Amino acid sequence: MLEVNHIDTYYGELKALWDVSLTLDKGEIVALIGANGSGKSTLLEAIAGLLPPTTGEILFEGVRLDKEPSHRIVEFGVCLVPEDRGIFPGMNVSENLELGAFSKRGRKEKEETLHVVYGLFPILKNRRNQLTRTLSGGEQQMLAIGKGLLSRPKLLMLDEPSLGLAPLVTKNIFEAICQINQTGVSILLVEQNVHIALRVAKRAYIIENGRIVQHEQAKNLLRDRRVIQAYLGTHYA
Amino acid sequence: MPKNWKSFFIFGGIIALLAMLPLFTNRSDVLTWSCLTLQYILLSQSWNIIGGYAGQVNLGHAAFFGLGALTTRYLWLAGLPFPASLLSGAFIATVFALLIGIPAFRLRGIYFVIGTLVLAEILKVVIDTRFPVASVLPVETLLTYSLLPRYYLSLMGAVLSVIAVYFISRSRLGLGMMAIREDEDAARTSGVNILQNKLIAFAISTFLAGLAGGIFAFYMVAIQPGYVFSPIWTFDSVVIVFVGGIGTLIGPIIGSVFFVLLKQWLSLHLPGGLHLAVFGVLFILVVLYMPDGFIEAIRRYGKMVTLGRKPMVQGG
Amino acid sequence: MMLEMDSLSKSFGGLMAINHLDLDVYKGEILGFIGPNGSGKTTLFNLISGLLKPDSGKIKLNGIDITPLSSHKICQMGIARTFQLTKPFAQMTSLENVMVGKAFGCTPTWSMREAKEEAEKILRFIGLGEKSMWRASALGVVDRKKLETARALATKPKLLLLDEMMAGLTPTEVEEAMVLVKKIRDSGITLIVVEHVMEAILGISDRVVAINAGEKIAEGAPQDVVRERKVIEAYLGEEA
Amino acid sequence: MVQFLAQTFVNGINVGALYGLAAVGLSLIFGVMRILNVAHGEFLMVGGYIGFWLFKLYGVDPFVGLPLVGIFLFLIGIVFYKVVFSRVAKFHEEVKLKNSLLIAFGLYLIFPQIAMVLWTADERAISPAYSGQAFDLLGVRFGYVPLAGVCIAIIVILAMYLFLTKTYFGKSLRGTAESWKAAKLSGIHIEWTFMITFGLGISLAGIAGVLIALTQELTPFMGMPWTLKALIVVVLAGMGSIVGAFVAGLILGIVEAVSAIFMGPYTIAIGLLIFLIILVLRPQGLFGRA
Repeated sequence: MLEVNHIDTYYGELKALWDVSLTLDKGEIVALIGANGSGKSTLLEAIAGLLPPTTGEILFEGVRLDKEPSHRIVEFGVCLVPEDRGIFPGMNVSENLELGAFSKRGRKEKEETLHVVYGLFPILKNRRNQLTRTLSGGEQQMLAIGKGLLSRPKLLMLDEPSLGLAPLVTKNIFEAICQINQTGVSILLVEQNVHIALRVAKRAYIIENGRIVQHEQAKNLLRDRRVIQAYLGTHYA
Repeated sequence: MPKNWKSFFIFGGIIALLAMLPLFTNRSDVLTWSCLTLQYILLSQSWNIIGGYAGQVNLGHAAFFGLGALTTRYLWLAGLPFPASLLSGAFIATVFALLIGIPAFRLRGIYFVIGTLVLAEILKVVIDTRFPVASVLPVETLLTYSLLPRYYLSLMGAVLSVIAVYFISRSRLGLGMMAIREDEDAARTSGVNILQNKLIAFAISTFLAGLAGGIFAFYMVAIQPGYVFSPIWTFDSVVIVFVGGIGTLIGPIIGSVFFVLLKQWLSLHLPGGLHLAVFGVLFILVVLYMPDGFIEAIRRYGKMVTLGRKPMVQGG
Repeated sequence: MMLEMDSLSKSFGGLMAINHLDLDVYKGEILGFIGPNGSGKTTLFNLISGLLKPDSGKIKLNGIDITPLSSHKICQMGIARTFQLTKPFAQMTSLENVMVGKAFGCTPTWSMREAKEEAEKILRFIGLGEKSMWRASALGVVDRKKLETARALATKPKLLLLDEMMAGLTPTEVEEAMVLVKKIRDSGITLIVVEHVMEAILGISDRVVAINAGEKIAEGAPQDVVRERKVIEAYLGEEA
Repeated sequence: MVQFLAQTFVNGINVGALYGLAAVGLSLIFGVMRILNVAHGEFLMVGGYIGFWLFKLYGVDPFVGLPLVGIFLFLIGIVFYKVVFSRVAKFHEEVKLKNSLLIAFGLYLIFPQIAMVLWTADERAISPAYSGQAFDLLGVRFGYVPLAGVCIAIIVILAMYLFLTKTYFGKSLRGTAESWKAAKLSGIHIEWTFMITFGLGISLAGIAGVLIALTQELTPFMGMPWTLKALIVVVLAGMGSIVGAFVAGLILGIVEAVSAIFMGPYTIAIGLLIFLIILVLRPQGLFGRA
């Protein structure tokens, strides 16, 4: 469904991605694993059109995305929930969700999706008139994912959804992510919590210094000595 | 260091040439233009110190120019020797800067910009009300009025400002100022006392601005006190510095020459104030297409590889 | 004892970033500091370096209370730091960047020649000697990190705080960096090192402190700390 | 005495409503785009003169001309956005702020000169037959024209407020103001949003200009003083707050009217000084949050 072919990306004069390729099939959860600053977020931003690649191509269901602006990419059904969560702190929860459905694609089925999101995260319904800034970290992350869902994505990209959250909250979020996946939404996941990431994902890519260095079934990676050493700590071996 | 010697010779040569200019020509228009250019070099360099090197976009620069001008003018016409009046003017400007500096530097970004703009406007309003009548030179001074001392004074002012900026840019003070401009947190945690550094930069900048005002007050036959506080003085300095190249030694010089010559040339060929409008259009074009000013444009055009710049891999 | 933190607290809009933290740093050691993203590591560095003021609690350097001091004073007393997201003086050359540290730091100087010589020495030490005339904006991520460290070293600190210096480095580069950190320690500087790269933390630290949600959850020898269940859960994710 | 104070108060509100209206456009543009348009007052002047032309040349009643000026200035705003400001809007925050200031300086050089050519330096005003008429209420004089000005200002600002809080498009403007990145990722077309915002802001300036022309005089050099007033109001209110800007405008108007009793010609300076003090003590504005 998603095909990233040999892309290079620059931040100003700095090259952030080197010849990166990646594929994702319909209904899959794929994880991207790598150290801080290795280019995981950059890759998601490239796909979402925030930082278009200078070379290579990005295909989604056969359509070239790499020349499209961000707001058009949303219309194709590709949605990014960025690391800073991409919500509007000074607006209330229901306004945030409404803006999540700003695209033509999302607006058509706004009411039904809203229903689904409130079913997934009931707390959001209780807080719908509250300013986003006053929500807890976990609630903000739920809102971020909910807002993403309102654009009716076929592919949802999540950047560090567990960032700064307590373990229990993280668990809830990931349960929700699995539920979302079961409704047929494909998921591209960037996650520092390698354990969880590899548990929910089917396949994973390991990225180092802007290059994909390994690509494997998730369950194999969990057994891979090298990965364990680099990302889980040597004591695990 | 041969490279430095070369620059010194060029600089000295230019000063010598400028000093001899009145020997070659007595055309008053040439002298007037030169006078203006030199005064603008002084004024824009003074803004360059606080705005270009220390990175504080001070839009209240006219206040210090005006204070210098007004103080100098009134003390001078009251009978104080001119040099003493001039220094007093610059001194008053500096004192005022230090007074308002501490609260002003509490403001960041956009608020500093607006705060300084409003501060100058307050002074303008007060001065307009307090001194509504233009100050005209007395007849005896008018009779002996000569452009020549004004020209040499302007030259001295301009040279002083260039020397000041040269030494600042190579001193500990300048290093601290630039560090503040680039990143206050990093500067702070590297030991730079932000407030102290900004205040010193502000003091030097406003002293030179006051000097520029004083020289202008000496140069003009009639002065409307409110006029020297007009935001136009700030805008002119900012425009010159940006067009020439902000935070560089040469930028304001190039900017001033370009500014005065183009303005004069346009005013000769266009009716009324339209030359200002054309100048505005040109300025906008420069901002849009040469965002780093002439200096950077020339540098980039001249050679793709310069100090500390990797050759560009990509076109953009 | 070099640095003492006594019941330090800091909250942001109700969220406790640092919660009554007690922490001691001993002279001459490398203290590894670990914890998941958002656990308060960077906040702690901001508190120590004076960029943030604690809501309560004290920080003492060699017995002197530095809590009320402003950042530049703290730096001049001998604490230098780097930033996780590097903050180079972008439009200045590498040399000038490092000169700032020398000219204003713990052993300030008015002589630009002295600052320049010292800066050149440090740049060579850190491996940026050839790029001393490059503008910082033209440096790559790795070089920026080196520059950041060089600038901090130039202030002649007694205590150096390194914030994720090795993030995003290749394994070889990490090894180089580890050697470098040890060299810095051998020159008599005490270090607090925040790192995500486990190998590095285990390889260089004399002692490790783990925090989560602003609270200290473990402290001790590196090998012991990473075996504690609380740390594993917090840092590496719960094995549910 | 009470009557005198009440009259002062009313006069203050009459002027303050215009301050508020002038500030709302500036605040909107800054809030959404982070562009500080210090040429805002120049557009206000253009609006005033267009209203003056409509009245003088075609006999269009200024209150009928108001929507026409609004639409015309909206189009001018869009043209200016497309030609100059769109290039600046793409830069990073700091560069954007700096360059938007510089461009506005350029406009500040251009506009008064062109206005001099088109309308001369003479003071102009829109003075329909009914201007100057008034009614008394409890001994306080209410001019019909200033009163209408206050009402229109309130209506326009209320409409603006409803647009921003109740309509989908308005919400997307607020979203863009909060975070353009999040807005982009929600499928909002930023370029389009910016263009409409700029047009709306300029349109508001134009409407304020016509109302000003009804009660005060127009000159080619009125732009900068009005920009300053608008800036003051915006900062007092806190950047980007629409209703706050209107309230702050009223406050400034009343403070000026009251201090005029004691301070005479120094009134403006006092208003500015109060502003500076508030700015230093509370940089986030009276109604803004820290």
